[in-house]
Amino acid sequence: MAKVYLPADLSRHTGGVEILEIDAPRVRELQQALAARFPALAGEIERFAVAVDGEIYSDAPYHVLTSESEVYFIPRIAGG
Amino acid sequence: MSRLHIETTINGEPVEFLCEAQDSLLAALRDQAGLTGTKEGCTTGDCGACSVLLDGRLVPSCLVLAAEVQGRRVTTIEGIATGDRLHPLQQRFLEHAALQCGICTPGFIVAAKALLDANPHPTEEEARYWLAGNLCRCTGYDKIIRAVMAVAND
Amino acid sequence: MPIRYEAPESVAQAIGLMQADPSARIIAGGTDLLVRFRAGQERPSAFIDVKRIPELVRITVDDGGLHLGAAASAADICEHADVRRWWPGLVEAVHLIGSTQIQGRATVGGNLCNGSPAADATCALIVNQARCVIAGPGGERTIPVEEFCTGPGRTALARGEVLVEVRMPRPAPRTADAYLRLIPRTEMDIAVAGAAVSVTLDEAGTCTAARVAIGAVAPTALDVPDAAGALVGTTIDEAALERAAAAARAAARPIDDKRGPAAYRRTVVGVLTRRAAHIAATRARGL
Amino acid sequence: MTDRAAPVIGTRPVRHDGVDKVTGRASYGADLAMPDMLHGAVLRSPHAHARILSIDTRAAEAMPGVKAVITAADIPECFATVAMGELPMDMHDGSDNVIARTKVLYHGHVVAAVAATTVDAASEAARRIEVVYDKLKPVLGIDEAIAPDAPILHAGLTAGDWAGQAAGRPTNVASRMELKRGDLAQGFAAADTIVEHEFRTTMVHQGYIEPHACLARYGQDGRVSVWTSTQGPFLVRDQCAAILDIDAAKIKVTPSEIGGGFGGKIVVYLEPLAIALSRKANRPVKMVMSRDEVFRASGPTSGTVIRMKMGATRDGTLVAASASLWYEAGAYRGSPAGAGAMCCLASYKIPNFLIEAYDVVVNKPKVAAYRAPGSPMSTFATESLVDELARTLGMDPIELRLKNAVAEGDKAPYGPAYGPIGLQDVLRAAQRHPHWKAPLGKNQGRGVACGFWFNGGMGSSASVTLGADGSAAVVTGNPDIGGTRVAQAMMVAEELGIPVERVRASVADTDTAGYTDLTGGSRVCYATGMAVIRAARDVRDQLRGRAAKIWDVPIDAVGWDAGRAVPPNGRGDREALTVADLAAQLPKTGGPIVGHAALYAPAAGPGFAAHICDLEVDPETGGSRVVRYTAFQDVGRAVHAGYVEGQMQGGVAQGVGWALNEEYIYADDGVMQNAGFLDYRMPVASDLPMIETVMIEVANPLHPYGVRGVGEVPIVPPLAAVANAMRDATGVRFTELPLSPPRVLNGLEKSSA
Repeated sequence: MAKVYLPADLSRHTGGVEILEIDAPRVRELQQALAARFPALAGEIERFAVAVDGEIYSDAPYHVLTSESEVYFIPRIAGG
Repeated sequence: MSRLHIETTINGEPVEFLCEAQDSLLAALRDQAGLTGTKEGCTTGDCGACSVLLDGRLVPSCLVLAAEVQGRRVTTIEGIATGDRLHPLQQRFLEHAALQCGICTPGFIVAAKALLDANPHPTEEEARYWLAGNLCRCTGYDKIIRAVMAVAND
Repeated sequence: MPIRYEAPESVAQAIGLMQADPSARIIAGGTDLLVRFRAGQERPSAFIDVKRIPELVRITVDDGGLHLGAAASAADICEHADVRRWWPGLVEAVHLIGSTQIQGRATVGGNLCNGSPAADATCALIVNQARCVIAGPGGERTIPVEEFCTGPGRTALARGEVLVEVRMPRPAPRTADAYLRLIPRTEMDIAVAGAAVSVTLDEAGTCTAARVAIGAVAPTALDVPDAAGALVGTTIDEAALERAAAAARAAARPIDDKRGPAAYRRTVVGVLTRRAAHIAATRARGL
Repeated sequence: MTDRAAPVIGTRPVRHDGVDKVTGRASYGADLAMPDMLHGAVLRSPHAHARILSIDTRAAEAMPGVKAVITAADIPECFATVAMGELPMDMHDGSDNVIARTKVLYHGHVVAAVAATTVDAASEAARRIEVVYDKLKPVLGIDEAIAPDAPILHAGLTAGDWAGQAAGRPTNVASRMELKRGDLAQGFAAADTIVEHEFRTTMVHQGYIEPHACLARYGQDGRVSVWTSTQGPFLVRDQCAAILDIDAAKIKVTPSEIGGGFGGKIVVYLEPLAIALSRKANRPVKMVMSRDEVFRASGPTSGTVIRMKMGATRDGTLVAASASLWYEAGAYRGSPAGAGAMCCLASYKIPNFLIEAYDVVVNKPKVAAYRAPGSPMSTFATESLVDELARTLGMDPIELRLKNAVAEGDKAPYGPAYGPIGLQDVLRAAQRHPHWKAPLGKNQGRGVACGFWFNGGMGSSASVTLGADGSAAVVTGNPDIGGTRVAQAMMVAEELGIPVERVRASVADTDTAGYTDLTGGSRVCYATGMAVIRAARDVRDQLRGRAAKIWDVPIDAVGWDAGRAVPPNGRGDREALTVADLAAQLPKTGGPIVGHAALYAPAAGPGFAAHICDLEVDPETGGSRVVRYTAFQDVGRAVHAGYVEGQMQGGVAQGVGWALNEEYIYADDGVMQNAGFLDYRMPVASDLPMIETVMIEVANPLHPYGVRGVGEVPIVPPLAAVANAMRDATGVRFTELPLSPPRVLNGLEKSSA
């Protein structure tokens, strides 16, 4: 089960749930599972970048997760 | 519309060009003489990117009328090296990594040459004040000043 | 109509050109005129380049004092050994006009004709009793420099007139000048406030004559006799310096703009007056 | 010359593009010209906020020499989005920013554009375009923008459900984001000392010396060529395609040399206009901005209002922080407030915090990225408060920072745990440095501050071609702003074991280079560098294959050592083959060798810095100057040390300018008062001392050499380092930038009154 951390701007849609465990093979399935459980997240969660075990990707739906993975959804940023 | 016919000397070569009364020397160098090494950063004399020597005197070419150079001598960045031998300032700028984007570099080298022509051994403070009219936004000036001082101390 | 470029070789020719075309503008260094032109603020019918007129680019120092051609470049002035020797404050002021590049172009005549209240040279000229030599269709006339600028961008020049040179008498013995200005950076800025001071000391070190002028704090550079009066008769001690500073602050009529708030300018012009007077006095004591 | 080079990484070779740049031969945006070229000019709004009622272009079109005039009516309304770095950009706004459709939203907003045979004719024609406006009251700052009766910039922008905003009501607050951890009330309750201030910074500009410039040709076959000075040629292509509704495959963008960007040359301004004009005039069109236009109408960074509160226990442990960040986005939503929120506490372990960040539209130019976008302002607040805490608690400010500094395994405020990072090493280096203990003169003060930036990753491609003479050529799609070509050449030299002088590095157009994200986000040396290394290793593996063929052994039996293919053990009859040996035999062994790599690099390897600044203040005038400055930074691994130092020094200079004198000054009517280098006061050579750099190398495990981004971090600490030095010198805490002489004198007078 990957451990998932939601930032405040997403936990507003989960009734305050910030940390949860989800069994998903890849980031996409994890996003789908989250949206299934919290319908208000659909369409929102894709706007966030994802950090898997400390590595940040702006968009990585097919990134493979393990049972040890820590997944953070974080706002996207632009560099100069 | 009759244009002005100007005969001048640029980097030791006789050059003729046509211009309007209001054209700047900068525009004439870039658009008429094909010498685009002299850069335009502001056209108000505040950045130094368009520095050239006019009869050996450092001037901002954006604030010189092209018509004014009739019969005079203009030196641009393209005239600083001797043949394929770089001027010591050019060499030191390369060695000291004194350029990043490089847009201010021609102006700095022309201005620094004028400095060393007038004062071969400036102090760091003299070099900084002399070059205060040349803006650089990339380097924080440190390596530029070091490059100039290296030539001064050679 | 295309803009014309003319390069007269005599004062008479220049006067003729200016008289014939009131929309023509004289270009000396061009460091103000061309900036305004490129910004669309000025659209002359012709540029009259006066730098090929010998009298206008000449700098001579003789027993009568300094003859400074109106179109001599700041760089030429600052390199002139006699000018440096006799008028260090003027050289300081002229040296502050813009960058090294601008120095190669800018002129004292242009600095005056531009009519900027913040012009660095003007204050130094005032305290050195400079006079402007103006040639025009009716002949030549001479006016004190403090009468030359009549308001921001305005001068005493009439149609067809050309500023030919600025004359300054040799300083009396034990006389020295100084100019200071405040700018946010160390270079490149226009003065937020400026002050020039000239003092004459007797052998005992008492000030017998003084002149104080302040810039960028009124529509024109101001001659401040009250500040000068505060120095005369003193040894230019701390109390005298404070009184001069107070007089300068009192005379200032600054405005708020992007370069500084009025209250700030008033405060600082006092500081600059005190410091410039101190430097001038120190210089005079060393003569 | 030997074919075997010494290790290259960490040395300081002369850059390959250097001679062209010191001799004036390098070609920048405005240096390009084509036969038959027209010149473009734009008409800009004289109002900061107005509805466009009508535009009459007939007088302009009738002028001799005028070949095309366009308005927004010539460009389809755009509803696309384009991935801009990591942020998807709303191209409806992007298109409207390029040329206003119904409303002008800032002074200088483009309303129409002209192409003519000369610059003067184009400018004059633009002046003759008649526009009727319905003037509206401009909104020029955060306070005005969020006032209940504020004029609204965008009717379609409605409030979310956050506190203080009636949901669904038109608003100028475009978004709110929140970051939190722990229990704030509990955290502050545990604090022995709490400090709190409101901080303000003004809009500032990147100040690149080269104005925006481009040349576009719309071919009769519908193919478009654009030559432009940009940080991201692929992004120019994609933005132009979206704005003009042209197939991106038909647009080729060739980047010129670029005269500075710092984030400001990512968004397009002129390119779509030049293409549209070229299409209409059927001739190439060149457009160059004036400096005035650059200031008024490109993309500076946000002015901000930041309220922040921090609490610490008596021993200096930070226990709680709260902040509300308000960032000006300019005319369209999209300020870096979110990044500001994520960065401001990134240096410290704080168990309880709440950060809110608001994005606010105002009638000023739309902000663009500027070096570590969003971080300098919020970090100014944090590092000022940390300084206050150190003073209140009587602690050494570096000691207090060290006590709370994050290390590997600590969680970033935005979530994930940090990998190996160098903040503590950086602080220890600062503490040990002679600068920290050096005596100060009269009226001098010393300040220290830390700074953080994420550093970007994203997509990069590279190809490396081996020459028959054993030289190599590397091609990428990243414009070289500060020496990235020499760094890439060094990587190839290192991998192939050939001298760096034998490697040529170039930047190619969008049809030639593999897709590569922008030059920005401190990503080129890291992400594109990784692609270059992989491409070089691809070449190396192919060379091993050729050696295997020559020796008639399996490829796995061929080793590689120091630039040579090494024969299998026990085959002493075979001599190792150098790159040159193998290159000479290319035609016989299978033909040319080209190595390729394309990858997506994750963002990681955050950068940390600590800066020490000594400031001398004139207490009578409020004037000040930096008299000594030392920058310490974890640079991962410096590829070309000279250019890494240069990034650090340049960032310091920009940050010092931001702290001391740079600011957008607006009149009440929304017209910028200082749109030029005379009155927008960037530091000049005589304003600064030498800037000492101390590079600390904590390897980034995601990069083969340990490289991490270095370009953005150094602009983060200076704002607070300078303000803290001012506090030390004067006893006054300044919370508003810039620390211009009038503001400082005013502060000194108030404190002594």
